[in-house]
Amino acid sequence: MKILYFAWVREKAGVSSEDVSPPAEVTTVGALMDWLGGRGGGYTEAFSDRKMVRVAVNHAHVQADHPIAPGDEVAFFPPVTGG
Amino acid sequence: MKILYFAWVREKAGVSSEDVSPPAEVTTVGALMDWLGGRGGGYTEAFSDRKMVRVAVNHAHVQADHPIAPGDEVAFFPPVTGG
Amino acid sequence: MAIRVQLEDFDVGAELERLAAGNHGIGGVALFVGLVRDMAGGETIGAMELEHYPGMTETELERIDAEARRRWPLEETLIIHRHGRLEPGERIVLAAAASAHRQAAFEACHFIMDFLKTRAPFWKKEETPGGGQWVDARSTDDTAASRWSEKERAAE
Amino acid sequence: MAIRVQLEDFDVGAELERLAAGNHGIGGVALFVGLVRDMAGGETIGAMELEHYPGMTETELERIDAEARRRWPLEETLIIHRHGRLEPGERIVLAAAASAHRQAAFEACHFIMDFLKTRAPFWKKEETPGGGQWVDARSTDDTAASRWSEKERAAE
Repeated sequence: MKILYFAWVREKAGVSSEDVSPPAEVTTVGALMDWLGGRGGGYTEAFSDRKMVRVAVNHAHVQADHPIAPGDEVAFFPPVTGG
Repeated sequence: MKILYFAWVREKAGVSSEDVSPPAEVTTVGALMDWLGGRGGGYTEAFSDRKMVRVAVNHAHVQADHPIAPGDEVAFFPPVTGG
Repeated sequence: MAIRVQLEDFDVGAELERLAAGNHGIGGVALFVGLVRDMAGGETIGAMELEHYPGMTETELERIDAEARRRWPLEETLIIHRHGRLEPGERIVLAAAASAHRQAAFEACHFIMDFLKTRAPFWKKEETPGGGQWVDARSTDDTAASRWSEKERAAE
Repeated sequence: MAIRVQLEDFDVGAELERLAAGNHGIGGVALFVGLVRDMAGGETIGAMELEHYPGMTETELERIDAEARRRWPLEETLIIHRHGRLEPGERIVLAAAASAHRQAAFEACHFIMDFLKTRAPFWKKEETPGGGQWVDARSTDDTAASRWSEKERAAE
């Protein structure tokens, strides 16, 4: 599973992308955030204020209850500020 | 008093502008329309459907009860269709 | 806050450049460009003749512009309207409103166009296969203009 | 119906020309151009860095564009959004909607910008005297976007 980070979520996590293999019980975006943030350091900081982190799965905005599968591309980022 | 005609009001009247000296009792735009239209021919035709004729006095849109004075510039035209 | 009534075409890119030049308080510019269509009411239009009332046209456009600037916090505005003979595809009008924020720019530009349509003394005569025909004013234009006065009343 | 995400600047006049070329069914084009301001929240901005999510950005802009075309009778649409480093006065974004009638063009262009602001994956980092600062999302942008869904509900 490919994980991408953008803007200050990227800066806090300290990486812009990584390949991960979460355990089988991690089946939703919310559970993935718990698992990724549980690794400590910058990851914990990146997910500390969950309300400020938005998620996209395979290029589509989703909510925390959205299911995830091994081949997915999951991105974490702050609310968007383009335009 | 200078009178201007535009678009189909001009075409019906047969002139684009004229200088007129209406009698003293013609003190409003409505009375002026009666007097101008009362001259017959194209003038009568131009003012035959009064609801379709708009008026400006000295470059400002006005209604039929608007007062007029000798030095005024009075224009008659259909509803505008610019833009 | 420029008003121009002219026979010649205009360059939208150059006008936008000039409008925003040196003013870094502008966050957004809303523009509207009106073009001559080749069909109207099922009839083919070969060209159109735009008649106007010199003097009053400028005065009325300045009134509309001043009203827009009174209602919204605008950095810059521009209205250019052509007259004379125009063929399908040609530009007729440009309205632009620049503001720090996009909502003000959008609303002001829309307001200017709605009022221009119902108040600026221009008349279109279309050349159709059946001869020249004066364009009828559309009641939807009155409706469009009236919604701005409703907004004002609601805000009082 | 073109979407472009690019580092380079764009030429608004040329884009408009291309958009309307040969389509004489277009009566009006509404455009919005977003520019970099030199002040935000009382702080001086030296420049801004626009980060984006390649791949998703294009997909999301296409979704917004498709939704605009579903809601309004549009002849043409165009969205160009830059990324990278931009200085005050530089163009960030262009949204354009062309239609037979101006109301559809205005509303569609406004809709595209409101949704772009809340859904397209771009993030601005401003260079201020105190260092780089990520721009906070504005709640007024959510409000602006939500009014379009209210309209839809009211129409049902």
